[in-house]
Amino acid sequence: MIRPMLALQEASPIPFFTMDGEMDLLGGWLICFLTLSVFSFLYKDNPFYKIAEHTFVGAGTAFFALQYYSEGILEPLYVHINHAMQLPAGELMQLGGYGVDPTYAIIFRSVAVLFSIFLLSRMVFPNGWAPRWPLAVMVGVYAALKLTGETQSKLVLQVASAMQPLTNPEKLAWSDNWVAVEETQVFYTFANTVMVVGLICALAHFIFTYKRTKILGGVSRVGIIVLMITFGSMFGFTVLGRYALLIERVDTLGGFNNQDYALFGTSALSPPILLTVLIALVLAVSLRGKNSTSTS
Amino acid sequence: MPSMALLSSIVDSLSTLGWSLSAKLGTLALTIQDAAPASVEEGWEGWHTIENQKIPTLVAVVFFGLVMFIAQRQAKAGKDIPIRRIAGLDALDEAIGRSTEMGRPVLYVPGIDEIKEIQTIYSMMILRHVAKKTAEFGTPLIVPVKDSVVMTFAEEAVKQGCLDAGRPDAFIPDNVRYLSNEQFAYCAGVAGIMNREKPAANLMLGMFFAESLILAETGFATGAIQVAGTAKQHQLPFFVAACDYTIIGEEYFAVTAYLTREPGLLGTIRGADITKIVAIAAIVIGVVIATMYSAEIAVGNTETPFQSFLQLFAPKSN
Amino acid sequence: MKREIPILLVVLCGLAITWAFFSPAPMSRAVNDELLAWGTVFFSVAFLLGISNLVRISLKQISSRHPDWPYKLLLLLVLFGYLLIGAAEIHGWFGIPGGENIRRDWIYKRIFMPLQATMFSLLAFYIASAAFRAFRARSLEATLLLTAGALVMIGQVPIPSFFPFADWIGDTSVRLQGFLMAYVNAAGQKAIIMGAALGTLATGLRIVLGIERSYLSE
Amino acid sequence: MAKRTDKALDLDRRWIFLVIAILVVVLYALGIAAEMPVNQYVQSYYDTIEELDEGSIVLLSADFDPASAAELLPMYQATIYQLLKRNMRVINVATWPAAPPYTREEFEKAAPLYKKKYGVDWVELGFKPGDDVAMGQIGQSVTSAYIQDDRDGKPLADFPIFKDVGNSFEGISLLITMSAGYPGILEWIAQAGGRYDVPILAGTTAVQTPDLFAYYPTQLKGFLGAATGATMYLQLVGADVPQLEEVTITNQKRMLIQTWAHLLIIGLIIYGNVLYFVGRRREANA
Repeated sequence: MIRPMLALQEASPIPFFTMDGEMDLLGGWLICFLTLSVFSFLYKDNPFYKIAEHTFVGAGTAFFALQYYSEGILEPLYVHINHAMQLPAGELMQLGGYGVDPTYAIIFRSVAVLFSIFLLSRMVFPNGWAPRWPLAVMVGVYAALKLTGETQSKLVLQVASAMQPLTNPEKLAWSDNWVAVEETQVFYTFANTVMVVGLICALAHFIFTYKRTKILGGVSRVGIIVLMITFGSMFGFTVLGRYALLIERVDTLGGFNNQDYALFGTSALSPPILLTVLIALVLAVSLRGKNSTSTS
Repeated sequence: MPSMALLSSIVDSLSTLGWSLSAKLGTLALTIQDAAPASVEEGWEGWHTIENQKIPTLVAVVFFGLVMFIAQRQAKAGKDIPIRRIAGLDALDEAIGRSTEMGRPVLYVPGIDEIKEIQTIYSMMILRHVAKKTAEFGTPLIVPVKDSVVMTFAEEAVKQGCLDAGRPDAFIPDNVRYLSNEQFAYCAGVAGIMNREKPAANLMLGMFFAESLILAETGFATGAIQVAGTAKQHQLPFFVAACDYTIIGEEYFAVTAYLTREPGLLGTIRGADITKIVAIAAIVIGVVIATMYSAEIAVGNTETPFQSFLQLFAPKSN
Repeated sequence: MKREIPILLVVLCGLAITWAFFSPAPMSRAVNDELLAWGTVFFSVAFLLGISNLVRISLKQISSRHPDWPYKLLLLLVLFGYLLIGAAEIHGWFGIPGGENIRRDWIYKRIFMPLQATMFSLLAFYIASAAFRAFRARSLEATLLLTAGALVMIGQVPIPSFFPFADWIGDTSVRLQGFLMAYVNAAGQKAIIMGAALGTLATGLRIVLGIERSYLSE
Repeated sequence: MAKRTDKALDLDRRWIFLVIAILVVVLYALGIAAEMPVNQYVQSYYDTIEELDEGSIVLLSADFDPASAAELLPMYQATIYQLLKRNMRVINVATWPAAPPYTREEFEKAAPLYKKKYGVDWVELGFKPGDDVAMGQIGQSVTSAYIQDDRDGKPLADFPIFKDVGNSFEGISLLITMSAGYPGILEWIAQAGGRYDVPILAGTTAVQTPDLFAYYPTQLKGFLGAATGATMYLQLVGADVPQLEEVTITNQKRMLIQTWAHLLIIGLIIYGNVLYFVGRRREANA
């Protein structure tokens, strides 16, 4: 793949390789190749897909590792402790907007370093006691964080926001004007009643420890209906986003479908077209004769 | 309207009563702080006070805690707490049984979130029960995980489940597999396991994101019985569409109670039920009062009894 | 002791964070901040466990000549190549000015970004096949699922004008879609959100109070 | 729920894949644009920004990555243009590691147009790991959640913009998140909206949009839902920003492809149901 591109480099205004932010030929071909390799999985698992997948795992893991290294280790440990050490005497270290003595700040973070070593000791002693300590700290911190935050925002405030009046005198009286139906009193009352009743029924569906009397059973059935409509509408809404992603990929490929990236300056030999044909041919040849039932 | 005035005074006094009640609850351990927190500068000063906005949350937590303890004590003292049928959970045994008959493994996907998500921690508790059942049946259990911290928890859970079943030898360390921290790379790995090792049952319980549909579709194509459960509302539609059984929303948090019928856990579920009934009652009362004063609310009057009632749940900041 | 100290740590940290949530005392913010920073550190450090696992398994497969071993080799090459370039840029090795990120940026835009976005876009295909398979009017529930899904799908997009009754379909579906999303869907969502919050409250409280210990083995 | 005896299921799903691929590629090649009417959620998003006082400080959180950039980047661009055009000051943060490159790119394009100075009118703080934990820290105090800025690596005290910012969202008039999932808008509502009194706006992906209706308008002042929302918002903002013209038209073109994709899926559902009922009748007759 690289040789033909070297050959066309003289004719093309786009550099073969550059790191100054502009798109280069190598990058263009690479993007098209990786994109099309992933799409080839839709037909069947194949070597192109495996190349893309393993490149992805390698690059993805390294990318996240570097991010966490600089933002989760360098910054809170190295930069933070350094900062605390270099503070002039008498100045306070800011923790959550509150000033504490730098010595304490250093001591606290040192405990975090110690616990990190405990955590890593799992590589050597998989059954040791030490890794449990940092794990326990994580469980305690995150459980408490979720328990308080979610009770506030997803329980108490949701109850409060469910208390909407069922009538609104500001709204219009029932009009024969179909265009403004959402603005009418009747619609407002109807819609909000549906919401409140739907919410209560769906909540009642999640009552577990009381006998299913006829009333509770009926209410719960209405609750299921509300949930099913909810799921249907969410499914429908999601379709939109999934296609936006696909269209964006097609758009990217289309961007490389021009003479600048093409072999010998012929747009019929542009990266997306050439690579599509190439991958399709290789797959057709290599998978012929093999059992070609759908793999997934 | 005299009835309106009567109601308004009742509501007013009720909400004042409720307010002082919650305030009293607060003072059990804390005192309510009236001054703005910004004016407090000393480090520990005000450590025993509470921000106004958070009182309802504290009341909710304390209320739930109390109800839970009472229900747990009653349950332990022998009070029968029934629990409604959850179809997806009855299917768990069936799925594991079918795997055993077919001599194929069970696949357990604990979601893709990290341990900071309570659903993931809860998934580890369910995993322990599943591991116990598979160990009893002698069926292999494959657990692919996305995060290294979750991996350590999953290993402990499976090991403990095998111990619970009295079969410590059933624990195979290689079957708890770390795949990748990258969401879609992990997903591809799980799809690979589904295709290559052909598990007869896929149990997907935990916190899921966009990959839920890929997993469920692949699992469907391999012909496995699929039981999915999550409290993550976005992914429920896809599980409902593509899986045989789906454990929806709060049902997910009732799984261990349902499987073990342990009194302590049943008590917890009863506590949640009572809290829910209180919430429903609060919503109904709120809606009724709001509707009665809707004319005043609409013209921007913020002094109606409705607002005083609303204050119980969403008080203004100090 | 193997179990008691971790439980004690869970309870102590849990109570500290819970207190910090409620208390306006300045110190509570410092405690909160410090514990959260610890969490970030542990989380980042734990990433090493993951990488070591990935490398170990890949090396095992390469040395045992697993059918996919060349791909595993590719994986390791990409992983360590990227890590080396990144570390060199962060710390300024090999004469690279420290703090630069043009090399990482190149790899990011040409390898990581297209792969991630394409993987994600596969869902466009899967969602169609899932809809085709699952949206059957088998029961009342399934019919409602189907109808709501189809309505929202139509209501999201402009209807081409050459369709019969395009304006009417467009207008009606947008309104019905709006009603479904803003009221019925909102009700269902709220119920699931509140239920999940209750479950989180129940489980979280049991963990923080040290009642729930089954996630730690004996 | 799907029954395996269903005859229509025998259809190899790769035929569906092929039809979708052809449809999208052909329509893309044709390239026709379609205009969208604006809905209340988008209007309210736009108005909330318009109604702010000039010089207000806005916390703009980029919580997305390349996988969702297709949906979120156009909204992000338009939001930046609207904010700078209205002379807001912007503090940029990110809770997704892959987001900061977008922030830099967009501000370097937009800031010179409105003669905005780095450190005075906008500042880049970069990625903060820890998901909702990080949001909690940012909410408690931006100035201690970050020690230095992301672009120059200088301490925050060096930047004039932070003179007007305190703890607990003091001085910040608005929080905007471009949210692709977890952590995102729901976590911001919990960590910031639930704790401090700051209005929140969001641009979200289609997956996330349905659960935002439950938070509107109390906990969330307005939102841009997926590609549709982005197109509507672009029509509002892009009207007098020539730099956005191209992206607006691109989005309108995409909406047309979207339309046909939706119609295709609905067609598939109808086809599947016809097969299902025909099969059932046949079974009943047999």
